[in-house]
Amino acid sequence: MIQERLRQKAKELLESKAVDLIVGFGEGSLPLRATPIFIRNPQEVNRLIWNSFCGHNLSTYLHKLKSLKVGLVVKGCDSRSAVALLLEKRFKADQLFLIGVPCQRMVDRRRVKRAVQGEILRVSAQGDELIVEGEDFKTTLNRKDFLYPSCQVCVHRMPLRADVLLGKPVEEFSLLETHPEIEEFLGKTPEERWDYFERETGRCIRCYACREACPMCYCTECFVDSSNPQWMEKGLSPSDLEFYHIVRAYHQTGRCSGCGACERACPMEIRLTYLTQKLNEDVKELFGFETGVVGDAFAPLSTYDMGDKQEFIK
Amino acid sequence: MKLRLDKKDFHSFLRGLMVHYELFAPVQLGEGVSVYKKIGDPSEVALLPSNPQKPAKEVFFPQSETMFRYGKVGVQTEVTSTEKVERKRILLGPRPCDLKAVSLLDSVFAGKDYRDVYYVNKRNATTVIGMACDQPLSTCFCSSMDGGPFFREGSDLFLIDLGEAYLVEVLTEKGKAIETNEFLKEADTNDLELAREIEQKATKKAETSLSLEGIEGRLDRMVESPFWDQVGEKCIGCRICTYLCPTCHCFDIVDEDLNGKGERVRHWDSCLSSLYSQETSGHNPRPTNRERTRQRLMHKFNYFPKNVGRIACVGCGRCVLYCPADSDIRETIKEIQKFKCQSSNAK
Amino acid sequence: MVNGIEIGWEPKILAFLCNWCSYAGADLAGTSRIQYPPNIRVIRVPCSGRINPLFILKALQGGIDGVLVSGCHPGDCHYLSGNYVGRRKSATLKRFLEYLGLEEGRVQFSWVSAAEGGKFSQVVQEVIQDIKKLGPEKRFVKK
Amino acid sequence: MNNPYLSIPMMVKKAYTETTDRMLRTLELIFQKEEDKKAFGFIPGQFCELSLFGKGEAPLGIASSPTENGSLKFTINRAGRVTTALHHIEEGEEIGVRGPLGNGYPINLFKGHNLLVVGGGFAFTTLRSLIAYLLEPQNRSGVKEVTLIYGARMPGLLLYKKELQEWSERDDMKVVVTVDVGDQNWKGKVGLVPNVLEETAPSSEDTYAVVCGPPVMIRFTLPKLKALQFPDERIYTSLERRMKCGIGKCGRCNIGHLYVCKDGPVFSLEQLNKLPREG
Repeated sequence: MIQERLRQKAKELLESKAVDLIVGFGEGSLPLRATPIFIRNPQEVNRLIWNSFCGHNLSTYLHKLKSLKVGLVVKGCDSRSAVALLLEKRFKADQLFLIGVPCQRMVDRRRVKRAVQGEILRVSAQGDELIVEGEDFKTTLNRKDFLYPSCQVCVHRMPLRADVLLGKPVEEFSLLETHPEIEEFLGKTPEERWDYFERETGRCIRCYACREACPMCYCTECFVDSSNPQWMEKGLSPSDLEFYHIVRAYHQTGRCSGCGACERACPMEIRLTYLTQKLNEDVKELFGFETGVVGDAFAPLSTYDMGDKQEFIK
Repeated sequence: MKLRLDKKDFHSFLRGLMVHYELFAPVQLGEGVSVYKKIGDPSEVALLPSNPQKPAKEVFFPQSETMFRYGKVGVQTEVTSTEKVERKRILLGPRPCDLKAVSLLDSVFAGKDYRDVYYVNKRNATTVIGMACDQPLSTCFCSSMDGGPFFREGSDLFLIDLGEAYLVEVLTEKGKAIETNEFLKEADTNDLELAREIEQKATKKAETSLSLEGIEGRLDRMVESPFWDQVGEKCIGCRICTYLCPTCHCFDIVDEDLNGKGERVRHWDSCLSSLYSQETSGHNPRPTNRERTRQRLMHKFNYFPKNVGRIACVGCGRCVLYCPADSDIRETIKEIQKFKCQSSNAK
Repeated sequence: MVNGIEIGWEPKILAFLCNWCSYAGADLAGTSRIQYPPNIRVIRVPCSGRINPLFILKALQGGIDGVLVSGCHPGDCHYLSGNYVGRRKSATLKRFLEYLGLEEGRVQFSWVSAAEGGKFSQVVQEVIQDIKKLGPEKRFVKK
Repeated sequence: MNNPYLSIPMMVKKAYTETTDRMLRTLELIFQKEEDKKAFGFIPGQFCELSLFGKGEAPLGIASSPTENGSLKFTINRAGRVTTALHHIEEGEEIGVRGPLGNGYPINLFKGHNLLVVGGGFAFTTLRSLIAYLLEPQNRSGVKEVTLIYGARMPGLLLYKKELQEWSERDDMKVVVTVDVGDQNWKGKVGLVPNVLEETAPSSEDTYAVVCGPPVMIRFTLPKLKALQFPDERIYTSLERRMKCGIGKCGRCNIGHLYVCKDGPVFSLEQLNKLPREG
């Protein structure tokens, strides 16, 4: 079982002092949740878990652990973020020990919540089934129907780079020709698209959880906080909220692994991955680049090709 | 005084109120996402079984609020304050936890030293129709915070959902202004009996055993504890727990300007933001999550009690529900409470 | 009102011109007395690669109806590769803004060399035409 | 109800650069309305929020003494948006002033005792207010001996040079001015403030010490005061924190249960020792 091997590996790493700490997933205090945990003591490795709710992209913590050797539990998307961060020289490769876990794709707690009436008190996953219980109900749900939007379109479930890989490799999904949500969205008129964007971002409370949850958002001063120059106001006017979300997403161009951490973090349930997925798709189409897939490739916006498309330029 | 309001009359009742009052109530912005907003039509009101994401404090202390407008008149600047509240207001639907939080905010904004006119004016103009919490969640811990799902403090009128109707309890003089409304009938004994049952059931369901005894003193001794490294380590530094907290009240003041004409605005701010306490020189007295998470907890469970004599947490559970790192303040409190034993043993 | 656009309305257009080519091209248009409408406001930048997407968004938010970014032709960049890097940013930004629902044509790009006074005038006229068809920028402007 | 967020209009009567690095500029402001002038009473050590519409507010210690009637003086270090704008404001322009805010120096406590004032850099502003106040003939007898030790990095960075000269010529106070690094024209003392303090060794007997300066100076000065046997409850300092509202609501200057803007900025070392150490 993956969880067992994970604990064993973590113990080995800590005991041999190959790493200073393990950043992994622990049992959350609420059903349908896991929580990031930081383990330094080999005796505590049994707190590590692996299940359908390990959605966090833990590489977002790496910035704060710069002086340490970190053993990081990664899924496919997380490993890509870690590679992208290495590419941006956020830390040295030998500081990082990636414990790769093939990902069965994670369950979206909000989808599950919507499927039942009443508060969910207990959840267990058995194979493809989720058994959900509340005070006066018990239902069985098909796991596949309740995945995160980002997981539904995930093509790299296997960590692309790992120092150790736990569990049997899972089948990789074939590359999707198109992204169904993006297709659908592009079918709308520009006006309808803008209205949707405005409605979604209109709920924003500027908690910046999307930014903080994202491993790639590590600027010491975010454009939104800059006071000189001051790019935007800090209030809730629709234009300012749109401004923030356009630039937050656009700054991920060629850097986003599509993990969906931004969207999961949002307390107002704003759809965000339809923005970054589009950027990922464009970057792939225009420059043949996928974040964190080839470790030593230049980030697409920091380089160029003489033959880049330019039909849009007069 | 206990009255009955049939649900079929609810919209008419609200429409009647809206002749004299501006109405603020929960509005749904998306499936499962709601906030308190000014109501244009009663059909917008969404009294959901659980708390809106953003707390009711927003009605008195908006996330983003213009304090005054300014413009140049010759060499002088003319300033027009927006402190005045033109119409009387009704706040409909806040649960006891949010209202208890408002009473805590009163001690900040309407306290003894400086009175915050923007808050106080709104507060004075508002009649509160509170809502009994008949379906407390497992994340609620109001009963451990000297509150409860049927805690009536802060409500002028108090609604209890009876299924087909609401039982309306008139609790204050301010609330009495509404009791003459044509849609309010006298409640009968069945209504009262039913309400009592609902109250008992909810109160039982909301029972929690989180102990806060002695937390202030314990925290006094924990300021330099490595415990805060542990708390801060998991925090990703977003502002959810502070923005969604019904008692958090930090703010920033900025000017929004266009060609010499503009507004001074205050926005909610958060002690968890790295820039919050950073000085212009670049020096930051709270440089890491350790100091920032400590500030948040100390403020709620130590500093606030020192100043006001009450804990600045009402147990609404929002920070538990919405933390993107799934940090649970109840767990943190338990660990703080355990800390006492360790340190006293050591001594 | 025609097609929802007020009669007599004139678009405000902001042009970011690279110092070495397009700005000189605009200068040449001027000294050669080639005419183009006065809807355009010019900001000189060292290179088209200097354009931060924030510049474009800030302009649109502040009430500009259309933005033109113009730099040296490929191979002509004073800094050798600035316009190539800029080209990638432009391509992704343009696609992204249109995907979000900003009208196609609000943000445009061109290569204009120091010798192309005529082309500069033509590009400006085309951009103005396009923006006139679109009408005032109402989606993103701060009200 | 009085709105504590509104400022009173004042006019810039005089504006001049203080130091050779041009980072410090003094503004002298006069009241525009007679009623504002009457209502504005303050004690040295208090501060105001200076307001420039369109830029925002900046908290600044009052550098003038309450005895200098009718005008207020502020010395501004150019650092951020607002202070930069304050460096560009011209004589005759209007400015908003909100205050006085904070507690100020405990002047009543100082009465009948000796006073040692230790200042460094541009934190000297409110100390100047304090000294100017105490040197007024009607106040001078309130305290016994007054000793001032003041230092800056370079001679050109010393504030209020003319006054320093005047004070040093007085026989009812002792003035020691020092610089970290001198130049060819500098004839005074060269040395860091804490070292000069040690050297000067003022008696702690019946003496209160007021220390204001950059954090690093304070850090090294406090041990020297202790060595001179100043007790914590007789050492006072004025804290710097990021502030916005100035009235203890917005939260950012919170240390422990106190707010620097409302409960401070002046604290005794004894008080500070009881607060969480946030540097």
